[in-house]
Amino acid sequence: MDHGSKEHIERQVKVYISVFAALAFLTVVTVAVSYLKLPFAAGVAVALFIALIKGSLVAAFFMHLLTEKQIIFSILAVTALFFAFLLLLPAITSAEVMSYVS
Amino acid sequence: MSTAVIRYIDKPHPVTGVTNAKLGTWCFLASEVMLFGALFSAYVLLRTGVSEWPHGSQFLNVPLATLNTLILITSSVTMVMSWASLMLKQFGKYRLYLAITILLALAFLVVKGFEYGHKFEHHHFPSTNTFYAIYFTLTGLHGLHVIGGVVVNAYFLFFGKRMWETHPEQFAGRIECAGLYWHFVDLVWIFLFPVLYLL
Amino acid sequence: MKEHSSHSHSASLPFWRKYIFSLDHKVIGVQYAVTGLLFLLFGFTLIMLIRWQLAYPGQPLPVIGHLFSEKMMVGGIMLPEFYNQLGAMHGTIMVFLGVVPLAVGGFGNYLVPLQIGAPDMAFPKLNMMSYWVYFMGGLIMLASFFLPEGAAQSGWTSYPPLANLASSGQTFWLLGMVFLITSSLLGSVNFIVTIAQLRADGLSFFRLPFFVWAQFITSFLLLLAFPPLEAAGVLQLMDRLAGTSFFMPSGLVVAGEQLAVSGGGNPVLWQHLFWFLAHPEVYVLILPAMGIVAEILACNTRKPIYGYRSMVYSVVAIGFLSFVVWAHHMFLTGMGTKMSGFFQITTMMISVPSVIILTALALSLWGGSIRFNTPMLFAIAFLPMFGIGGLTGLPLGLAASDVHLHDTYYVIGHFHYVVAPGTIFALFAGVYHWFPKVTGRKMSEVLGKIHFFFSLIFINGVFMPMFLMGLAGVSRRLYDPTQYAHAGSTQPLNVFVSICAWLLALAQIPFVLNFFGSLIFGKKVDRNPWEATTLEWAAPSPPPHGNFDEVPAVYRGPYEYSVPGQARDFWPQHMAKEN
Amino acid sequence: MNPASKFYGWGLPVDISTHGPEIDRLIHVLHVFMFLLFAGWFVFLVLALVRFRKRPGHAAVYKEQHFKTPTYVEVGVALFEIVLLFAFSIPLFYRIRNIPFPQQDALQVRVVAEQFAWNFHYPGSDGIFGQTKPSLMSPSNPVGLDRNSPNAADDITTINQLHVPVNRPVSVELASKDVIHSFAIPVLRVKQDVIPGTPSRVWFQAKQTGNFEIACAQLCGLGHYRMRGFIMIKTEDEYNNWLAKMTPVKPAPPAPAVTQGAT
Repeated sequence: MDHGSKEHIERQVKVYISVFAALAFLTVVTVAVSYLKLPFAAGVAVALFIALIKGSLVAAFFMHLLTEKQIIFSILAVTALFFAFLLLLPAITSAEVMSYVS
Repeated sequence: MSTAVIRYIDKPHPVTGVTNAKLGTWCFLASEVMLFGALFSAYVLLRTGVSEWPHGSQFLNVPLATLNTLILITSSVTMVMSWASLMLKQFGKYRLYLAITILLALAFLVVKGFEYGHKFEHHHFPSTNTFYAIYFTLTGLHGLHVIGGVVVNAYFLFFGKRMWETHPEQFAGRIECAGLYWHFVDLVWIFLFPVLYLL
Repeated sequence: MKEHSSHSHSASLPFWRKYIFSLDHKVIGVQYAVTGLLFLLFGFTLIMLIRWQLAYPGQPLPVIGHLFSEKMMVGGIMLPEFYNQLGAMHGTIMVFLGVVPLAVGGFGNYLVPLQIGAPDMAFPKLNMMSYWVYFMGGLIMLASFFLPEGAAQSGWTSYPPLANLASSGQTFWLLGMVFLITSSLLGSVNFIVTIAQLRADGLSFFRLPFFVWAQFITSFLLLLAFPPLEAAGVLQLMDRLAGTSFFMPSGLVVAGEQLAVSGGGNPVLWQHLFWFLAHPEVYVLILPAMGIVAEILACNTRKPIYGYRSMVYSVVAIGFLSFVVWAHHMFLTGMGTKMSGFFQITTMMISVPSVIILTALALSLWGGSIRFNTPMLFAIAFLPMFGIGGLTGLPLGLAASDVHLHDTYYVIGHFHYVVAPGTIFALFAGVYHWFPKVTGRKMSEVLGKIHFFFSLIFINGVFMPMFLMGLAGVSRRLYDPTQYAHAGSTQPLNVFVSICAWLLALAQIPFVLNFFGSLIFGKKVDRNPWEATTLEWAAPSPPPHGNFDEVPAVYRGPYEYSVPGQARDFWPQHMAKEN
Repeated sequence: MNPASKFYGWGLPVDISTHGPEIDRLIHVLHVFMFLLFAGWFVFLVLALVRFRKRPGHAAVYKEQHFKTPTYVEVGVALFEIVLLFAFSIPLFYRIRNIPFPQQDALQVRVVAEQFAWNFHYPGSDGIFGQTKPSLMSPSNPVGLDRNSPNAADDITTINQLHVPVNRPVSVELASKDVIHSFAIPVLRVKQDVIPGTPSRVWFQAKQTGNFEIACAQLCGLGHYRMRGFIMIKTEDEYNNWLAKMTPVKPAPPAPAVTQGAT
């Protein structure tokens, strides 16, 4: 249990500051990219990719997911799976539209 | 009545390695993922269902939203610093960081309020079109989550001292959980910002 | 802020802290169960009124007809508005205010901590809050009947645009649902943490009673499937209150007027979000019932249940699969053939673990020494009744036969077999089985058996004819079926169903008498009247605050009955040595 | 006017469509299967209950017994389900959803559902639909047909009466003005949700003449129970006569409503 030790926390604080800097930088990047007027698909891909990196940083460091316990991961894995099922929903609907058009 | 003690309130469970509160918070966040996931999915469905969809930046104020993103990211850092201060047994610093977190959250809400006000002035309401409908619903729901975070954090700011003195470990655990929630609110915004404003 | 200290001086708590705003999981469990039972009764009464209209359309309801307001019945004759309200609220109340609170809130709350040897739920305050949030949701639903235009009337499924255009009762329905969903979410967090963290020493996951497993999976379903409905509820509220068009397409013309909305929405979106919850919800209704039946079968056959592990794996598999079958409710929305193929396959897949569980339960009888007491009778009846419910799901789960049967009485027969003689019978079994634990008194066997046999006969009389009506193509939710020739030809069945339904209502009188009578006159019992093995029977009846005299530890699996070499035919989980 | 009730009874109504026998066969196969499975299982249940009832001198067996038969039955059920899926349901649903003949051979009809009536729109002799607009919808023009648009002059509209020729495929395009309805013709084994904003399509071919019912299968409001339409299946000659009678000579008043379409 060195997660609670003084040295560990002090080291962590430095990490938090670096993560903050990265997040701020990525925010600026994503706004800048949006002014480039990329093609739609590329724009979506880049924006979501950056958001994914930012989100991962927050989850990994601020929410301590990097050092989290197995049980938390299990719950999140299940959630991620069901979240993927949720995304079937727009997929189905566009398939419906397709089937009508064809 | 020694049997009446609920275990693992302050100490982690030897097998799972987490406290009750932490596991509970993560479960709650899992359900929040599904809530925002469903709304996100609804957004994709509605957007792909029509041929024309406005580009967010045409209607929305990107600089203000960028500012808000930075505010929220900063508040996330101060939140985690506040927890770290508790772990270092620096209660004063904890209070300072937590207060800053709350102020930043309020600043976020004020900026959001300006954005909303501006929209209303130009007669842009949720009923105007599907784009505004989804914009107001998603940001509104996120705003409610911010308000919820402010209430929780304010409670710990003003009423936390006694518990810190009697049950320091349990209290640090609670701040960690409040932090988890707050970071989640930040995380949601990190996705909302590009999706609504930049695409 | 110290939850655990509240127990130690519980004896000195004032009445309202001890019995009303109680933190004790047992009191909360009883609150849930009693409220749930009352809502079941209320929802049942609503359908009794509907059965009059269906059997004798357009004829005044005798005796009580004139007691209703002009907006409900005119001269005792039910109005279509009121008919639709009764239908919508019957479904909503039975599912969300009756069965789930009774099965999960009531049985789950009372039994899970006891069965895992915990003093209480992990978060007692959250537990109390989830009950009161549920209570508020229930009040909102009930209050909606007193609105000028009455309660929600767009079916329990609340499909837009109809629901968007409906009167203010629909807004109340949505608000009520938001409360109920919130309550379920709080509850499910509590269950997951309690089961994951607070099991007694030695109680590994594969030593858990099957009921606890069922509650565990149920909690995950509630936790992850309810939020999409909450999202849908928020979107429909926005549509109704803020004038958005999430579920309103462009170009709607209602009653000859073009609708003044922006349009651009999609009504099918609601159906997706709704069924994303509502199919897992079916398993929320059935899994706790299976859990109860497993407990009672093991206890009354005096032998371990057959294939405990495969049952556990099946219940986990059901949990996963239940999230990918929702669109089988929507085969006729114009879904493409590829997608419908996908959902037909998943639907057939989910039948496999259900069949495994049902088979295992039935095989558990083989080699037993079966005691036919009232809880056991209900539990046994659950098996064929749920079997019929499950089997009749087949023609509905296959898109081709669904073309004819979709939205007919066949569907009503199918899910009522699952939920009424299925789940509700299991819940009755649970009430009879655990009543001695909760009150310290046994319920009357004579009244119990009268209740059982008449219920079993009449409930089949109610739902069996519905399959014939469904095959005849009679649509659901018809205010006056005689308007159609094809529905009119089955009208004698409707009369028969209604008479059976009213007799079924009469058959519940012995239960009510038994329930209240046994509170006072029931035979007093000590802590283990059924000679069962699981931990709840190690606690006194009724268990005090903190549940156990001493912290229990667990030494073996949940169903060690008739172990060779043992003096007695049951070997409780908490007994260190031979008994 | 009332369709002869000899077509309807307790159980499946008479089927007069070309695709219906397949649906009926699936339903029959399923019910025989369900009955056999349930009966076998029920016999087992009763046997077990009698044989293992508690009585003096009888004790329960602790040792877990291993049964082969249930496993075989379960595997058998699973295999049977696979057969049902891939041999019956999925291909059949595919045929029902996709029109198995050239579109131009079929009679084209549009259905515009509203609370609580079925409006039918025929393209007329040119086989091409005129334009419709929501803004033109009125009680006298329920489908919102723009008579001035090209191809609209010979269009025919009716309320609650669908006239079709026998032995000819009919392709029905479904739309709704207001809420979700469901277009159901029990004797033709036809049912399809009618969702506003999302047009859908259904086809059938009748084998027999006669008048039958069209029902709404999805709760659509207070009048859901009386949203009854009729399908009149005629011989080719009768149908052509009807068509000729109905075809407007010049930009004509809308077709007279035969049944009252209460709104």
